[in-house]
Amino acid sequence: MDFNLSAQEETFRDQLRAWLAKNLPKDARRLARAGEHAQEDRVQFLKDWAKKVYDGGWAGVSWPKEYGGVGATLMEQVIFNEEMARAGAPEHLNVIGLGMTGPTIIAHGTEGQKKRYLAKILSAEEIWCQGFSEPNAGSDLAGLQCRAERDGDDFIVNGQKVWTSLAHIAQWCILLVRTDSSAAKHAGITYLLVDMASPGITVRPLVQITGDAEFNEIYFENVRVPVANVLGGINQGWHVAITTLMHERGTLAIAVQVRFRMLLDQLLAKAKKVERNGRPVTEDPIVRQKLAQMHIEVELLKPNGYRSLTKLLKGEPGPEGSIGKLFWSELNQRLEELAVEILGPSALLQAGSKYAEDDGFWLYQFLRSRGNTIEAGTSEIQKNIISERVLGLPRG
Amino acid sequence: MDFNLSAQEETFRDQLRAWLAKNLPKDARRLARAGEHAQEDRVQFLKDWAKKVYDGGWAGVSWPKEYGGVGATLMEQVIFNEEMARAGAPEHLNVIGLGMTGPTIIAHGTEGQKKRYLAKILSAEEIWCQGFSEPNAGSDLAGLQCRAERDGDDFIVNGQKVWTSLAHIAQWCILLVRTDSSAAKHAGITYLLVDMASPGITVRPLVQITGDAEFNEIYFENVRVPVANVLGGINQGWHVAITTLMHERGTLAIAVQVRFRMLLDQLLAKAKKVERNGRPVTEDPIVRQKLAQMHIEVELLKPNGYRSLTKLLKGEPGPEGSIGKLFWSELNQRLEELAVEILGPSALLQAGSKYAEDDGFWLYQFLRSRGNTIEAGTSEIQKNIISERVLGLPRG
Amino acid sequence: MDFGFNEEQEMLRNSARSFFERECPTTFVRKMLDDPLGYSPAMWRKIAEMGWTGLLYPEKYGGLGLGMVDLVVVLEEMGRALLPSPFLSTIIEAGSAILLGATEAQRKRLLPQLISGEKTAAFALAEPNGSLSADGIAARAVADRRSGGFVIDGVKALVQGAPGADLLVVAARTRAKGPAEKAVSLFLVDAGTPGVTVTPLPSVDGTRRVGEVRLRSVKVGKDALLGRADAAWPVVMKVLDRANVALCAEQAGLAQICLELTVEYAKTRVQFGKPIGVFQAIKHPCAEMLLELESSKSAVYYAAWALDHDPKAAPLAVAMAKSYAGEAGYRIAARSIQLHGGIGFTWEHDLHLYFKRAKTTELTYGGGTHHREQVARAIGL
Amino acid sequence: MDFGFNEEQEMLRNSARSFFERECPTTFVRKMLDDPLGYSPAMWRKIAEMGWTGLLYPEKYGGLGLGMVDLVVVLEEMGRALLPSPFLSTIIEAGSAILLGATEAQRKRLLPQLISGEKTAAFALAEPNGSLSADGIAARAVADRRSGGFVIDGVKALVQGAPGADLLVVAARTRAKGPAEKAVSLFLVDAGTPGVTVTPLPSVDGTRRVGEVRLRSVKVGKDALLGRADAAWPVVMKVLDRANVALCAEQAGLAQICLELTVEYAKTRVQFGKPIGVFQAIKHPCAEMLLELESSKSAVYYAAWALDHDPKAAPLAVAMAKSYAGEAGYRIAARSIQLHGGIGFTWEHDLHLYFKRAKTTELTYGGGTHHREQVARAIGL
Repeated sequence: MDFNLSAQEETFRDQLRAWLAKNLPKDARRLARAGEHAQEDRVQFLKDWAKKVYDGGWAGVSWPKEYGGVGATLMEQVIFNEEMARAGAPEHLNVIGLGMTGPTIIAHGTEGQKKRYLAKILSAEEIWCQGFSEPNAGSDLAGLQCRAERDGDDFIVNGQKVWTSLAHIAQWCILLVRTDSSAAKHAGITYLLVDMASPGITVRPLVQITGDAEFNEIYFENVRVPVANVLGGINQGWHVAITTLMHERGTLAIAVQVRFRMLLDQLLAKAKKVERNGRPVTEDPIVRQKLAQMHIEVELLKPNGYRSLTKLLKGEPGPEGSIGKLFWSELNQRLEELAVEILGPSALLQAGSKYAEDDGFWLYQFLRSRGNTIEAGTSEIQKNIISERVLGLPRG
Repeated sequence: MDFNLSAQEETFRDQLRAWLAKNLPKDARRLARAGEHAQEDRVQFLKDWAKKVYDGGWAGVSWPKEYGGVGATLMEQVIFNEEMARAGAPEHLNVIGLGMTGPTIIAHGTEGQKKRYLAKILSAEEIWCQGFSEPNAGSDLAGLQCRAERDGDDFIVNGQKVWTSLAHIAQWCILLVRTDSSAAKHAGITYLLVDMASPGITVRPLVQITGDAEFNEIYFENVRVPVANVLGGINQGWHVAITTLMHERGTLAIAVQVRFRMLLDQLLAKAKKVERNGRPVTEDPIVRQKLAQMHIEVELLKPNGYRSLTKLLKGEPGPEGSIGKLFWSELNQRLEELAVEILGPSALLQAGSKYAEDDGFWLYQFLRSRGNTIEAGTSEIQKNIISERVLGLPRG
Repeated sequence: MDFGFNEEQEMLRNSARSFFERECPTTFVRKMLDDPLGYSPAMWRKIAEMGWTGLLYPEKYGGLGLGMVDLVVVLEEMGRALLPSPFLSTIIEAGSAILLGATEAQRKRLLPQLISGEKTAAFALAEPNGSLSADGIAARAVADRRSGGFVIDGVKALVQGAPGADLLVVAARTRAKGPAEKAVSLFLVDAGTPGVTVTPLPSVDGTRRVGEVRLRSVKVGKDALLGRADAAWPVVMKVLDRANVALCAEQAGLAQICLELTVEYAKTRVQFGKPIGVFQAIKHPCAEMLLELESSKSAVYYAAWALDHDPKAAPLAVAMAKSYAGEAGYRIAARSIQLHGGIGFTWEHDLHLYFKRAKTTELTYGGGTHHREQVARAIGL
Repeated sequence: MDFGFNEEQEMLRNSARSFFERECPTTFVRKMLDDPLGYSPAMWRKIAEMGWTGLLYPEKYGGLGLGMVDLVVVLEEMGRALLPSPFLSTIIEAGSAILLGATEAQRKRLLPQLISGEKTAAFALAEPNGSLSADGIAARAVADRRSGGFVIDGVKALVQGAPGADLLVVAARTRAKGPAEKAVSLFLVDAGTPGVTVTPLPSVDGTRRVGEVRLRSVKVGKDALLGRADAAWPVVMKVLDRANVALCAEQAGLAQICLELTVEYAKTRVQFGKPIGVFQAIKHPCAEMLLELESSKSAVYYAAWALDHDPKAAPLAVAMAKSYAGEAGYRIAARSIQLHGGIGFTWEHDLHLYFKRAKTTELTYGGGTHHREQVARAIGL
């Protein structure tokens, strides 16, 4: 057990820091923030940034060299994620390509698929979106109804998907479809790689509680997808999808800790400036207890994540990722609620309003956090997974 | 809506207070406490006290006059329960007879059964115990296996019951048995009134977390029970049992509020004397928040109970009683945990130990409270009942 | 003792329920979100015609002479309907300040105007420091010897219903020395008076508007003083008590519909081949929500009753109600979103409207921690 | 970076697990509940023979020269086994005080006796006021000019392992003036010294005994002073840090077996025709318990590592671990009882033993609130 970096890891970190100091645009945080300016400018900025990271030799730290990756250790991948977050570097635009498509193709793709898709994910030349959920298949993902019928060398896809982030700018989509409706629920599903430029695809933005449209609905009407674009075998899609979901809940969650650390630091700094009844609110023992508890939980995310990473290092990510997802999503809600509590009613004023706290930043965070325990598998589903697949309790 | 007593209710209360001032023994609280002195002396004291209440004309406030009751309103019954608790009068020894057997016989008994049993419940001449739960039928009460086979004018009972309080001193038992094993689970159950002196009954005390043996196991070996002792019809027992359970969770729970009020007052008084780091612990804003929250919840028990009582006044107690049971049992655990937190590690010292707080009183309460969310239907079962029978959600 | 509503109150509830279902569906509420004023003056007149604006006021001012318990019934329905209206600011706050603190002449002049819906008003109390104690009042009113009136200077923030209000009831310090509780007066200031600027403060809850009120050397006459000088703080406290009970009653109504929507959804939404209501992960939270909802109602009803019949017990009862029902209502709204899953997180679904109003209500005039501390004081800690 | 245990540590865990399963089943623990001493001296010698008493100590004193991270492995198993033993008092507390605060001569004389199991010891710090700060030390030691030694007077309460201990390490004020942190010394007092009275204080957790230590004009020699005079408080703080990490490690092991027992029960207990583990009312709490258990372990491992490798970070890491793992362990034990239903509430079932030890551990050397305040200070609030 060693919570310090090894010499090699330190070198990796220092080199990355040096590169970031030279290459990260000063106004990156502003340019990357949603709603601040035209959507197209933001996307272009993020694409340029991703390309810069790729050209700098930093993209896909743990991916094999032959497909455009760095070929470094998973631990170095984590250090990379941490350092990028700490430096305030924007999230990679191709978050689904990087966190889900890539690892799934590496695990289940043919050599041809690996060569075709992986490098372009890293360079953000091709942005990916995820077509898993449907209006009637949310928590019960395997109950999906979007269907694909074989027609020669193609599948013809009809149906609807929902909650697909990035669909409006994506070139490609990982899509789950039902290819055998006579088979058992989990057995008739196929995992397709779909070109978003295919005729018959309509994308409709979905406005959420924050007023933003982060997600989309996608409609498929007789969309042709070559059989060559099946990932992992016809009717084998559920097994392949599990890899994607595990990566979503496992690897992606690790970078999250740094963001919460920074968010909490921001709250601590803000709280020190807030007065209540003429005294700094941070002198209030009740507030101190709550902030201390936040500090503890945010800090624990890190060894928690690292300890499941130890299992990850030995192979595929397992259902333990659900513990991390459950923890951080619930934690973030408490953190944002605490921020609103400390800042008081002015925290509820909208961006642009006089007296709004940090121009509505905390309000946005507070509202957005409600989605955390729903997206990428609700807390209820995570608890099912933890109890059944980690603890071995019987299925209902 | 009127939270004050009516003139009639005030008169009732004043008369009761006057009677109590004259008749309640000064050392009642000490004499009634478990563990303080010989079990037999305690039981005799409680029997005498119950008789005194009966002779004074106060037993069975809301029960019909013709069966020995007072024939007053349910509201007066509640006032009676409150006043008795407030005066520190011991709980009626025949708590099961009074709270469960009686109301169930009133609802489902024959005229002969009413005449035979009711008055003797009130006078505590005949103490009752409850044989419902079994080792393999806890939350799944209807899964009970204790069986009764018809033999002429008798049933012959074989099986085991558990969690029967008072079994060691009871003359009678309300017993659920399976009389038709071919019928659906709920349809083959019969409700019997069983004489505890019948040959073949063995009572074994069951020691619990507190070290006390409040409960018992009962073993039935070829115990003969006359068919005349069926309450509410052969194979109709489940329906009858529901009446008992509703009364357990409804009417009985109302008196509970006063006990918590007194317990909280005791804690508030105690807390004012506790110092931490040289200052009264009640000056600590964190402790103040927690005690205030307790005050709020304890006070809300009362209008909560009264409001479901309003429904009770219109007929049978309904599943709303589960809300009260869930509330008070969880609240008591928090209350006792708070007491231990405020008093610190010395609260964990046993009765008789130097430095023990109030001679182990809070420790006993703390340990005993763990049973509250299990006995008389676990919190999980209460939530099932509330969601299915009050809110109308579908059964699983 | 009697813990239910009487027949008249049940009728009142029924008529309010059907009125708001007809006049204020959420499609209407959404329209009002984009409205500059934030509510419909036409509907406000209808509400006044229903008599609800006058429920609490003696008949001689044009009211019905009923009490808070009766009003709670209507307020629950308003919360359930997410009603955008100046009811809280005009009727509960400014109106109560006038009823409880003004001279009889002022009452006779102003209350009928508010009750009839002719004029709206706002209670300009809190300042940018957010304090709810008398110490927090920095606005000051200085006697103007020449006119016999006053000159008021100060800034009020997060004033309920300020945008669009005709009349402002402004709290200001009138004595520089001595305890703040004996140095505050209330003034009746026409919103059009020179030196008064009202700026809307767009908030997450678009169904109830708040604003900033700036007063720069605002000259008012002698008769602008509401009641007696320096004696307004006890009136302010009573106004806040009424406002908090009103907020809680609305919160209970709002929580009730959230739970109803959730139960309904759980009965019909099918996942894993079953309505999700069969799963304990849905069932048990619903049971807990009901427990908290029922307890909220108990707290609110008792506080309303105490305001009507037991004034000494009222401040504690109000603090209990606000801390409990304020937080519980928010939790119920938040859990409703969770139990709805993705759809509950969309703009399209109404749940976010309840959620946003519930959080705002929780924090308005003191959150749970503030009111629990009031409870602690009231019980002698 | 490396967040797992190495091979040696895994072997250590396996050997501890099988040792305690063999030597310390709960039938044995229950026997010890009625034992006047509360543990078995024979087993204590076996534990010493296993080398665990010396894990933390340099080889020159008869130890193995390993660290807290290694010891945590054994401590988790001790918690899991509910081991009744003087490990905490003798090895973690008194031993650490000697290692960290004593002169080399004292270390050489005493540590081998403790490590070998020859003698047991207790750390007599806290007093009836329950304070954990230097201000709370009212016991005083006065220099005795004639003998060159000291005379000690005072009362220590809730002293871990005091009943039956051979040696007492007593904290006492040696300067009447100045900051308390610079006025406390530690003394080595033989339990048999005239004037020393040890009274057992029966507690809800019978697996770890505490006692009162009274010192009435207790005369000790010059060499009874542990290390330097007036300089012991920093040593005391470090001893408490180690004790808290040890308590948390035991708590994590205890919580782990509670969860295991619950999962096992849920798989086999049938109600409504199914194992209860299929119900989300059972499943979901189990998932939450696992989350809290894993987080507890993270907190404990990091704190132990910090004690070994990052002393500056250690106090914060320890406060985090104690507040989190202390409370979480109690919650897990309490929920285990709930999920077992009636059987979990019986004396016959072992759960109440874990429950009682968990609550005791939570409150020993500061509960969650105390340690969260330490966290707040450490992060600059």
